[in-house]
Amino acid sequence: MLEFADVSLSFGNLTAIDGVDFTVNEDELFAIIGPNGAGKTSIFNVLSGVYRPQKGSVTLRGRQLLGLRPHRIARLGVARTFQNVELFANLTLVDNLMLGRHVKFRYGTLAAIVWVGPARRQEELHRAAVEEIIDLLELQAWRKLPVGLLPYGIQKRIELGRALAMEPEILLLDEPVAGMNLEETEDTARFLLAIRQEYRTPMILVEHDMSLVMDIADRVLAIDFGAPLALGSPAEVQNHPAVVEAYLGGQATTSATDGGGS
Amino acid sequence: ADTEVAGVTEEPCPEAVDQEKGCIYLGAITDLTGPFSPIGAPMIEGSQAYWRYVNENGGVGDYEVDMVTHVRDNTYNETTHSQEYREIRDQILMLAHSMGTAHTNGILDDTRQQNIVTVPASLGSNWLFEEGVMEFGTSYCAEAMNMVDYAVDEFDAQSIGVVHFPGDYGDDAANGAQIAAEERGVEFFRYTTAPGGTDEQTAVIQRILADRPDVVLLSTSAIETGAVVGATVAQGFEGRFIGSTPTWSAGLMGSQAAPALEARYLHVGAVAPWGHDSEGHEQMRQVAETIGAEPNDWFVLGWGASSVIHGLLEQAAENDQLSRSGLFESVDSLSGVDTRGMFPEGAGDYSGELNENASRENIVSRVEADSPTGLVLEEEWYVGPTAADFEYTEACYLM
Amino acid sequence: MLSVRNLEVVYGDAMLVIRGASFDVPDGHIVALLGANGAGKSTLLRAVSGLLDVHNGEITKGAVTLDGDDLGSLSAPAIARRGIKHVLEGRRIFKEFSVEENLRIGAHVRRRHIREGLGRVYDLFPVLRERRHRVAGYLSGGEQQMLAIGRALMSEPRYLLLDEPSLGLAPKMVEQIRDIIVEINAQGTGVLLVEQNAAMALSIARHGYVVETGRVVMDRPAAELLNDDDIREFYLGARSDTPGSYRDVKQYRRRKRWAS
Amino acid sequence: MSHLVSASEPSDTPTPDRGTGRRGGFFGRPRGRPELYSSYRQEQALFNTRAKAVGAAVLIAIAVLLPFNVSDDVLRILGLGLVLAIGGIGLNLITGYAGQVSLGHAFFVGVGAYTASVVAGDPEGRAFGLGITVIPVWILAAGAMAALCGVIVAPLATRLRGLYLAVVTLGLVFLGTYVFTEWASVTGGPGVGREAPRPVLFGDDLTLDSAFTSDQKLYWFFLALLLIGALAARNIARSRIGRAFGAIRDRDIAAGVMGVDLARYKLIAFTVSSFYAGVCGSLLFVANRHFGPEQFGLIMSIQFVAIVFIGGAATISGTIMGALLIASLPRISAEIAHLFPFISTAPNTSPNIFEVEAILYGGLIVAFLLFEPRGLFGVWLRMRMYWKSFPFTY
Amino acid sequence: MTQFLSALSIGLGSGAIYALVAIGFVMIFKATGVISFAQPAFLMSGAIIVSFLAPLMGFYVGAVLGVMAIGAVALLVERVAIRPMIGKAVFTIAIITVGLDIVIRTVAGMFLGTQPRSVGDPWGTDVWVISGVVVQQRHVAAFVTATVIVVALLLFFRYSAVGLAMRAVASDQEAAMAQGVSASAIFALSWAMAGALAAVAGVFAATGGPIGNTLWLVALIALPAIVIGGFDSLGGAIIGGLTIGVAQAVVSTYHNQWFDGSGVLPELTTNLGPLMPWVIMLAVLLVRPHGLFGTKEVERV
Ligand SMILES: Nc1ncnc2c1ncn2[C@@H]1O[C@H](COP(=O)(O)OP(=O)(O)OP(=O)(O)O)[C@@H](O)[C@H]1O
Ligand SMILES: Nc1ncnc2c1ncn2[C@@H]1O[C@H](COP(=O)(O)OP(=O)(O)OP(=O)(O)O)[C@@H](O)[C@H]1O
Ligand SMILES: CC(C)C[C@H](N)C(=O)O
Ligand SMILES: [Mg+2]
Ligand SMILES: [Mg+2]
Repeated sequence: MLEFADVSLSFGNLTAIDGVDFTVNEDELFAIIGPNGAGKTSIFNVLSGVYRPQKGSVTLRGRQLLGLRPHRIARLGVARTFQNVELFANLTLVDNLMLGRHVKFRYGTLAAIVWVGPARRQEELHRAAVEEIIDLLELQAWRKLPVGLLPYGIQKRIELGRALAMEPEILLLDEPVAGMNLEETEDTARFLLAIRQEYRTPMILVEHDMSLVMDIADRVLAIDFGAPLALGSPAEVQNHPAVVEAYLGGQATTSATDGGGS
Repeated sequence: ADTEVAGVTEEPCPEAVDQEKGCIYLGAITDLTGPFSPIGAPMIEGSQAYWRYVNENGGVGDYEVDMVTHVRDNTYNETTHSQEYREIRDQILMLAHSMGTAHTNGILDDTRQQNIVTVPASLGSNWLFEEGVMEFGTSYCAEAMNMVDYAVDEFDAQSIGVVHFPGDYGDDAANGAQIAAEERGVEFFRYTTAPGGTDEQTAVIQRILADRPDVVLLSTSAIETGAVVGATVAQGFEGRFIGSTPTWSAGLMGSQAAPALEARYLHVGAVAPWGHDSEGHEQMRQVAETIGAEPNDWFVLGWGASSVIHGLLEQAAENDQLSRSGLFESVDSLSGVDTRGMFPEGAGDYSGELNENASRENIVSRVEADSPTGLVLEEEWYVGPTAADFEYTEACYLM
Repeated sequence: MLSVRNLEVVYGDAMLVIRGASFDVPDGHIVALLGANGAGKSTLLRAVSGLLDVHNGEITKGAVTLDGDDLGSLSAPAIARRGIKHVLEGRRIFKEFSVEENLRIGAHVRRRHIREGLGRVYDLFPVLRERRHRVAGYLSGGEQQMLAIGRALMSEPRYLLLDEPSLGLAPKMVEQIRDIIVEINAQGTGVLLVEQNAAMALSIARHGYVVETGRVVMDRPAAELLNDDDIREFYLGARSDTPGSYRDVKQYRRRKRWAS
Repeated sequence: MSHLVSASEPSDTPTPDRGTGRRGGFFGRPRGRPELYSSYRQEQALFNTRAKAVGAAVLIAIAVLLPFNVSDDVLRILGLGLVLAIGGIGLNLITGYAGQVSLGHAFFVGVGAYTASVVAGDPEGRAFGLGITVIPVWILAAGAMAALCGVIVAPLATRLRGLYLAVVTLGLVFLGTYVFTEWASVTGGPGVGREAPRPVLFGDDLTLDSAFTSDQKLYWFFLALLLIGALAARNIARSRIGRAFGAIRDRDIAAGVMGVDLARYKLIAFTVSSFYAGVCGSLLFVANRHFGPEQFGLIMSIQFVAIVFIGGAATISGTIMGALLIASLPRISAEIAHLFPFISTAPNTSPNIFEVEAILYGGLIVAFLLFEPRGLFGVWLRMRMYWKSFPFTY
Repeated sequence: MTQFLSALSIGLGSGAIYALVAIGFVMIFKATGVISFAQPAFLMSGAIIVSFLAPLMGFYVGAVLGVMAIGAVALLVERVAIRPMIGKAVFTIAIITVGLDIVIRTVAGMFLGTQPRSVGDPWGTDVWVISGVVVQQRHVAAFVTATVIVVALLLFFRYSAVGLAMRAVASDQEAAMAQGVSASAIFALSWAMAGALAAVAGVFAATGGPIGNTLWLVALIALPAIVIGGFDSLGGAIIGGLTIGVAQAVVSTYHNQWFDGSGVLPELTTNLGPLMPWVIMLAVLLVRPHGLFGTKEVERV
């Protein structure tokens, strides 16, 4: 459904993405791994329109995404979370999630001013939709709090909720469990599985926690210096010598068994 | 009087001399911190000195006069002026000092509606046409005509430029000058400029240096006088300057422009300078000395203006008309006040036809370092041919 | 020795988040602080490094001492000059600076040795040498983390307070960081390590403390903690026996708490 | 730009967990738990607790009845405050909510003021006037013209961020002042100015005393318009528009990725904010009676920014408090100055009352923000916090 | 041509004054991320204090002492009103500086009195005429002084760690403090230097005439200068200052010739010169949204 074809992106003399190719299938959970600075986040930034690559093509169900501005891409159903939490710190949890539904609203400024009528109807409708996500992600306790002051783990979860609120065609997750303890990692894994089950949304997962990646991904793409190293099933990629060399290091053999919330 | 009269109380004034007397409150809105603060502050001081003197000598009828409580700063800003006016309007019998032509114009609708007699601290020619307004002195318009005539007759000027502020004050003078220049057949240049020091006057300075008129008239404030005269002379301009009433301040003597001013500048004003020899001046200097006031020509104007107002209050007190409407009616019947030589003969006459009453005389002074305020009298009550024959039909700045 | 005694910390005059915590970091030791999100680990580090007031926080009771001298009254820069360097949570590199400028400012309290310092840091993190003239804010997450640690090392601190240094790092990089911490420590720097990656932290620490809702609820040598059943279950992952297990994690696992 | 906002719009204490965590279980409202919402409509209502609704009703009632208990000079100050509040709300929408600090507000206020005075102005007067005195016409024209200017300016402004935007909008003020100065046929020109439009409502000139004094009538007039303006602003704030503003302010890149069209919403912010400024300008003209063209300058812009930050960024109620405070500061400082007998009332001896007044004015702004950087809204939050937790300190 | 060169010399002279103020703004901005609206007050105070000192001890000694005194005042002000705000929202601090400006300017104004005062400079309105080109001595003095100060400052920033530390504090106060940078010392230093620079500018702005009570407006003209140069660039401030100085002088000089309504150009009675800084600023920003040399804000996700 998503085709990322031969994309290259550079900043000055630094090549962040160097001819990366992959496709994501319906229902698939596709993972991208690679050392720090390999270009994973840059791929997400290309997908969501924040970066414009010099070369290549990105299509979602046949529609070209390159060249569109971020909000247009969002409207086409690409949702994402960010590596460093990028929530709207002064908005409440509910408002953050409501903003996730921004593209689903259909009323304009004048209607907003008048409020009664379309504005109120839609607000109520979407508020109910947001409540579903709050329930799914077990965020009830913080509904009306500005999210800036909430614990990190909760913020990450809210970000997931905000992306989910868009009812996306595809969900991009940038290190969703970084900085989480074991318990929170497990929770997040559970949420991801639940989302797969309930919404069947295809996902791209970028994550350094190998136990999670190897556990839940369908296919894994490993990259280094912006270029593909290996693509295949988790087991294949995990044992690929180049991947071990560049990325996994001594952990290659232990990570799957040892777990640990790295 | 048992009916409450706005601005008049049976209570004594806050700083009353005689606790038995009631109090008349006069309002003043002036420039205390803006470009004309060198004029506003001493003018108020002069007025206050005058009323203190009056109070110490028995006051006005059963009252003493307070022009302290309701003094406000307009920073030479029209909006502030109108705001301040509404702050004090309920507490005053009349507005004894309202600085600025446009500023006062902006509140006239309201003052008239409230029957508040207004004394502009401004010499716009428009006051001649306004009801309920008690102007004093020769208008900027006639003053400028006198300046032109003086320049032509005394200095044989072939070309004349006028540096003026935009707006009613500057236009009044500039239009007057232009009328006279046409009358006298001399070349004429207009230079509009905004308030500010030397750097803001660059445009005007450069223009004067390019046009080189024989005489430059100034209708600005003292700051611009210093800047324009200083800079043009320093850069080789050889003409003379004649400044209108608000262009002088004794402080200019301390500036770098002082030598140029002493050599080239004449001041044309409505009232004779501090050191002038008149009965009124004499008395003023005495009082000033007892209260330790510094010599200042604007103190003179404040004092003199108050003496005209005094005449109005006296007349009203005699006719039992000490109320807003009473004063309002009596302004137009006031037919002259004795200012003991401070203003020309006929000052304070608002009764007859305006062209008859309009004062057209000016004091011409020159700069002299050792006079107390820097100015000494050059010629008293000068009236040039243009001003003498001029028929006012509307405010000059509208022409 | 760096020690914290019966510390209480209040944020914004209203929130008591540290409730009588005590711990010690002897010279040259690595000490780990473990605890759930929001337990107060970062707050403890701030209390040590003097950065509480930036967050509207205040020590209301207890003391932080360095060799017996009270640090509570010192400003953060003064504490940094005493050789305590805090690597803040969330990297906090100077975004507009180049990589090298970031490192230079790290040596602010010890400017004479900038050149050697740079060399040392670049040797530890070669990728930083490659990126030395790049704008730091555009580095990838992991690169920024390296930069933050490198910046702290520039002044050769006596104590290093590390707040989640492995966050966002690739597995191989985590190992490297671990080795680097060991190496720095071997050169005599005491380390107070806050980590979610408990396995990594306990594998190198000599002593560990577990913090919960502002209290120290466990205080044992690291080796003992590694073998504690509760620690294994809640911090290290007891499911290590059942591979591929995220799918099997129970929906409503009761959260075990030592305190409260 | 998140540093703009340190307090957010009335966020209540955490909504009590509904316990079950099940979806949709919102049946009738259990008794004795006043903060439990039984419907989203109720939760999203402006005054979503009884306390808020009652509080607002009481406040409005007091505001309406005030003219019967307060002297005209105080009313005049309050009336000015109400007018400034309208402009302040406009600035807060763009600056507090959308995070785009504008020092150009005075320009839009000026555009509104002159539009109103042209539309309603005396055709016979010195400056150009159309003589259409019907109030809604000139007020709406003022707002619309200012909004149009906002639309024109927005494309440039949206390219800039932070202080660059602030100084550029300041440049707008200087350009505006030049145009106002030159365009004497509309503005009266420098040193002249022009008269305010006459607010004639149902044949009654509000600037003239009749059954009620002019100050009373104007106060009510301003109050009514402020209430409408505040209500509309609150509606914007709680709608998708307001959320998009907040998102742009807090994290603009993320907002774009979430589907917010940055350019479009900044344009909306500029337009709406300028509309408020324009309306404020037309009323400010009425309140002041007279304006010179140099009036719509830096100082006025800063005054509005001060209103926003003293009131508290991103709060409507705070803005109103801020505007009332700024409007009354001159009076407050004058009153304080009069308390000290050693302060001279003569203008030419220092320290005199005018100087002390100015010093107090500046000093109060400084002291106030030092004491509570979140502004009046922060003071209010503190008070509420104190009462809620009373008698426990933590 | 001589008229143009004369205009140029005026422009460079007044541009040097703008540059001095602009550097002060930049200094505070670099360290705190705030535009200090108190700069106009320091500028005004500098001129006024020197007008008192110069008659007692001569212009040069008086000017140096006066400038130092204003630096000290700025230091005090920073200590009382700015330091407690470290870490608070920058626009809140900016509004505090507005309040400070009102207070300081009023207090300074008390000493201005109602009589025009002069800083007693030795140049006055004297000019040199070099083959028809009029060069005001005070402009030369301002330009030379500004050059000396700027060179000294650039050397200072180059050879001390202060420049980097300042930027660090502005970029992230907490992180800077964690590196051992004393944010309060940096704040104090930047305010003292900025205050002193404003005072120098004030003294030169007041040469050649009485101190007008609108003198402080000169400081505002430095705002477009720093936008043109970029908020955090010292070099930019200087270039910006000189650019607007020259543009303003040239347009002022020719305004009456260009805009007298006789030719294609309309009749504009108000001098367009003072508007030039803002016009140029807008033009520059259209092309470069961070000014000529300003640091681009770094944002990435
Ligand atoms: N806007 C930018 N300007 C300049 N360089 C950039 C920019 N964005 C990314 N880079 C560079 O591109 C490279 C790839 O960065 P990216 O963030 O994609 O890495 P990553 O794979 O996500 O790493 P990590 O796992 O550490 O998050 C890095 O070297 C980074 O410095
Ligand atoms: N500036 C602040 N103001 C108020 N409360 C705060 C502030 N900073 C932190 N807190 C609260 O103090 C508690 C402890 O926070 P702290 O950041 O120290 O936890 P932590 O153990 O480091 O968590 P994490 O693993 O998420 O980093 C939390 O409940 C947090 O919400
Ligand atoms: C007396 C003067 C200060 C008045 C002023 N020039 C005006 O008429 O506006
Ligand atoms: Mg990344
Ligand atoms: Mg933490």
